[in-house]
Amino acid sequence: MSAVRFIDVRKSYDGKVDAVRALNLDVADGEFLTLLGPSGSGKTTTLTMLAGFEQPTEGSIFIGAEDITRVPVEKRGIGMVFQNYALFPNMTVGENIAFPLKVRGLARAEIAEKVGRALAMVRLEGLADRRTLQLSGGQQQRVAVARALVFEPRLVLLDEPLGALDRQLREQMQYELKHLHERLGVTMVYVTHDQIEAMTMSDRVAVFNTGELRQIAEPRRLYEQPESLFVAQFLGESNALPGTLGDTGVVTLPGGERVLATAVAGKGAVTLVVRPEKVALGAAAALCANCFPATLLEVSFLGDQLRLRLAALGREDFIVKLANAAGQGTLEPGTAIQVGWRVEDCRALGH
Amino acid sequence: MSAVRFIDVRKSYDGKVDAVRALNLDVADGEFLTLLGPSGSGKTTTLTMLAGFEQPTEGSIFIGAEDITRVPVEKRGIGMVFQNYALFPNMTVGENIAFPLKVRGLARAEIAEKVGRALAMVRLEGLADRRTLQLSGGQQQRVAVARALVFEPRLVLLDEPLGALDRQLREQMQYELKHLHERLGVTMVYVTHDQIEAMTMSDRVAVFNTGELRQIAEPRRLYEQPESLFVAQFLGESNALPGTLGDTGVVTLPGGERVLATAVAGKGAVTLVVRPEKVALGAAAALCANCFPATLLEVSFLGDQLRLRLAALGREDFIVKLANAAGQGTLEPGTAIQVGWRVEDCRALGH
Amino acid sequence: MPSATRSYWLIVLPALLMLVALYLVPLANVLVISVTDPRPGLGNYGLLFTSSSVQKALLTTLRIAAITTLLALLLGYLVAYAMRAASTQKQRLMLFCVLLPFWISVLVRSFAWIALLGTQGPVNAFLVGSGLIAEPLALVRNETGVLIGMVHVMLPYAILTLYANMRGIDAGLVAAARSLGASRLQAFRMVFLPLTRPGLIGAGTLVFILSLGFYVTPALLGGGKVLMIAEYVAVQINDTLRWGLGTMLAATLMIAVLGALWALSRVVDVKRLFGA
Amino acid sequence: MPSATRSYWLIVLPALLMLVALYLVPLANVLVISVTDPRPGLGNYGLLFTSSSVQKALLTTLRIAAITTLLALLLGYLVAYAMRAASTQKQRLMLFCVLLPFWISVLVRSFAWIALLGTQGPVNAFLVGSGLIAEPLALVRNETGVLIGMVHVMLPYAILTLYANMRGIDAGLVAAARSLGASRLQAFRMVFLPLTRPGLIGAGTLVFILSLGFYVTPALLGGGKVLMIAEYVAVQINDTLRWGLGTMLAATLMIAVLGALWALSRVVDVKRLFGA
Repeated sequence: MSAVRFIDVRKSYDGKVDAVRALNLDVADGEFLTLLGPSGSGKTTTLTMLAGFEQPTEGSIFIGAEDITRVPVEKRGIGMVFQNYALFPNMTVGENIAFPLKVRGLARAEIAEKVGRALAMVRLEGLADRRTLQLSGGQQQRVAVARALVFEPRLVLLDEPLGALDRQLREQMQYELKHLHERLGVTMVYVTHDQIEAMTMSDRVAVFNTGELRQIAEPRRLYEQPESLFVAQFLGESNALPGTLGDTGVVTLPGGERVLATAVAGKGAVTLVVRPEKVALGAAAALCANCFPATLLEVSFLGDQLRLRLAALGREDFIVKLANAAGQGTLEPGTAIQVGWRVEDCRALGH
Repeated sequence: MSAVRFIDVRKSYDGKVDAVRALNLDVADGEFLTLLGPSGSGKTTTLTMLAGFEQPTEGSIFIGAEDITRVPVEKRGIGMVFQNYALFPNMTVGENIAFPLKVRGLARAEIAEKVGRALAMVRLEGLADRRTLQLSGGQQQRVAVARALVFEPRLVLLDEPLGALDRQLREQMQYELKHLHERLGVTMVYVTHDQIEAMTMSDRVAVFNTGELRQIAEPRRLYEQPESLFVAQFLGESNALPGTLGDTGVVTLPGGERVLATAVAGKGAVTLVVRPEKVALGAAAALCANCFPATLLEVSFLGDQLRLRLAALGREDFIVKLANAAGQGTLEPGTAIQVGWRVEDCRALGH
Repeated sequence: MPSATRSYWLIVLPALLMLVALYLVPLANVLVISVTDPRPGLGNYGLLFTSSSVQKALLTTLRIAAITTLLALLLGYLVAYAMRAASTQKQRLMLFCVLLPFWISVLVRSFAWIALLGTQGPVNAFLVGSGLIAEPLALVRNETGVLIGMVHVMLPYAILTLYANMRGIDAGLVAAARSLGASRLQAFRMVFLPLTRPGLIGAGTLVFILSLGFYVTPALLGGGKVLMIAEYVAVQINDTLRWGLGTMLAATLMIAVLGALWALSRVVDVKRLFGA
Repeated sequence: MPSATRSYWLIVLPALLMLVALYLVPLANVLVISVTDPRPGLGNYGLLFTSSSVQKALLTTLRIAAITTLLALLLGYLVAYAMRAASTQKQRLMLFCVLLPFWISVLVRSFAWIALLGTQGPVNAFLVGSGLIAEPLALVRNETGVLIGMVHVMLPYAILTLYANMRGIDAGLVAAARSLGASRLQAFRMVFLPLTRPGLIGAGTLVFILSLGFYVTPALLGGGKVLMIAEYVAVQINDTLRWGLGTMLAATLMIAVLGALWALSRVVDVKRLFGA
């Protein structure tokens, strides 16, 4: 049985535009599911309805076997971590974590014990009496997580919890949260607009755009087998080449070049998508099903990667990414070079 | 002759702590130089002194042959682009760009002509009469650039001009600024704390930390041949392994493993630095001068890269990065695998 | 940077001197008179302990200021809370009502209350006409009238102070409390109310201090029967020309005000409270 | 969400009703009296065009309000500009001086000026004693005194409004102007001054409106010789009991104030100006 189920959910704030529509979504028990999308895509509305701050205009939401569509927030038993942590500034760290236990009327001794364990879990032993404002961003984030987990909720929601942290701390917290999830096995629903974060942390990612769920799959599958141009372009960089799909998976580009592709769309106008890191150069390119002449225009050095801009297939913005690996040869702008890619790394997507 | 020269410059705001000290820095004519460092490293103070908003406590600054150490801001003839653009909200786009020409007393017709050309340069033709608040972030940025260039300054300073833009626009503007620099050939000094931005755009990068210039070099050289642990760790990710440097470039790790390294420091305690993308796996590792057994612990999928965490050399945080290139084999956590790297990709840095 | 420093002082110094001359000198002069007129010494201040009419005025002032403060806080909290919950459009209407008094002369508003609450006024006419009461109620020219007028004048200060405080409270905190299992009432009592404490203290001090020194409203709505300190001072100086007694009471008022402010600054961050 | 809507109205509605009852009803009542007493009709408003004493009070009021506004803007701009330039510590001292008047009774401050500027006061004593003048100057109980007192009372409003406006101006803009080749003066004239226009308009309107209706300061420092509208209203209602004339003038004042506010709202974003 799935932990959470959305059935035909629609939400409209003003009765005119749908913030979310025709949403059917299952979250598996113990899963780490990320809702990913640009702002206004409906991902946050979906989380808000699941938390109970908003009610769907139509449809139902189940947690386990229970229809919670009209259950008030405080009766849902869901732990939530907010973007700005929402720690109570009038309470100490310990009092913050004790809050959900106190309102549930637990005995004082039981509260103290559970708070102690929660603090240990997020490695904040000894900080119970600190004021929340004295904590660093990463520590505040940990308190918020401990507070959301301390009452052993059946489900934890996280609303861009790492958005306020700087790059380095953010990457560290990603791994911490992921390991916490693996250890506790609690179902987590995570919202973010950062695609790398989504891919690193999740069991599955649900991509939203303009109120609709566009695709839901494991990160690698989503990245390598996108079913729409939106998903392909929202996750990572791609070379997008418009063309016409004919029979037998051959796409003809405006310049007459013929590309063998994995067809996802029906015949007609399509966009070919090739990931820059999947493109082979030189001799390796000649071994691929698709191989075309190109001219190197510009090399950008990104540290762990090289980003090449080439003139190829009638365009001047064909991008290739190489790892800055050991023994990489020199690349001079102006050089003629072949580019090539496999059929399975090239998808023809409809519009 | 160099375009800008700092000679023995020291700056202290409070007479106690030096914001910048012992700074000697030459900027070549027509160069794109980036000042890179964490906040409080002195990079912004350096730019502020060059612009003329602050005077050095000691030392001199030359532009060309002229000592400008005590020349007031408005007489320096330097174009500057500010982090928040600093567009005058009481003026239109055209009036903003005309401002430096107006205060220089140019004739009306000449002003109109130059403003027109500057607008065309940043591709904002037809927007001269817009109010600046009606512009998007990217457009405001372009107006700020046009205003700083319109009076043909001998030097242009840019203070984190892309900091306020979102990721995608930021990357696009990086290339635009770089191409503008290539076309005009004007000397540019750029401040940022984003290492990728610095490496992508610059002819040379000057890395600052705690008021000192730590290293100045071309991006690739800085990344691959850092002279200090700070520079190695500030630019990109690295595996940092403490050890002891003996004779003939051999470093002994705490577990007794012997690593052949390029020695930058003298004998004694050193830190070995190996970039994650320079590490070879499996059969390729066996061909390297340094080769050690390891166990794969975790694979994170980042889209265009795979980030592996391994147990190796007595640590559990040895990181390897692979391009998610065509035909990448599968990697299962728990697998035993060899890691290896070349002598030239492994530097022993002093403390 | 000697030139920058010089131009800095050229700007700041005259402004500082002017502020001191305009605001500190006249008040210092009041202090001086209070210990020199009619003869040097603390004789005037002795009256605080000996004169029963002075003591009565002091007690009346404290009582009215305290009741006004309580009522203004109670009503102000309700209004500020409602403003926070209201839609932008309703918020604007409420803000307009609250700011209106600042623009319209206190004198005009005092007379408006006299007209409304007088024995011939519409309120009594309605109450008598509807048969609810037989005789018109005495709503002005007594302490009831003063209190109505004072609350009316002070309420905007309480509302604005409390509203500024409440606006600074992240709405997400109450939502977080709810999501953690607290009922509406628990979330208010355990999270929202404690966070408005600085606002309550600030608004209370502000209203109390302003009430202590208020003149027009008590003088007009009290009809000479409810003598508060400010009116007492006016009578001493204008009518009986006892400058020493008048300035002594004025100085006492000032010292009390500064003392209250100092006490407040120990409890909350005054600067943050008023967004300065 | 019917339950959420219901509890929303349970909070907002009483607050809205209370605000209307406290602030709009008394003022509406004043309007009603002005067209019904002593007899229905616009007779009272006719006096605006026929009575020379009413016209004289109106002119005096407009003249004093205008001069006060000009002086307060001039001095206020200087102080606000200096506060912006000052160090945090000096800023705090200046802010203290500026906020002080809000805490201390207007009545006390008016008497403080009378004591300071009177013929026996320290200012005249110093000027005569130092031989600068032979006879004491008449500094109070005339228009000079009223103006000094009014500027003193109004200056904080001007300073705070201008300061709020100036604080919102990015210091980087003046720096940018300098880096683009503008001298100090050019940067001030072409960039800073135009950006303080909303502050000048806002502060000007605020001071002018408040000056129009001010009572205590002109009444005390004018010594009965400088009759402004508010005092004229007080005399009509308190002494001669001509409610119709008094309320007509009060209503005229209110309408003028609302008209000025409406005009202001056409020119600048009032809400933004006061940070509401």
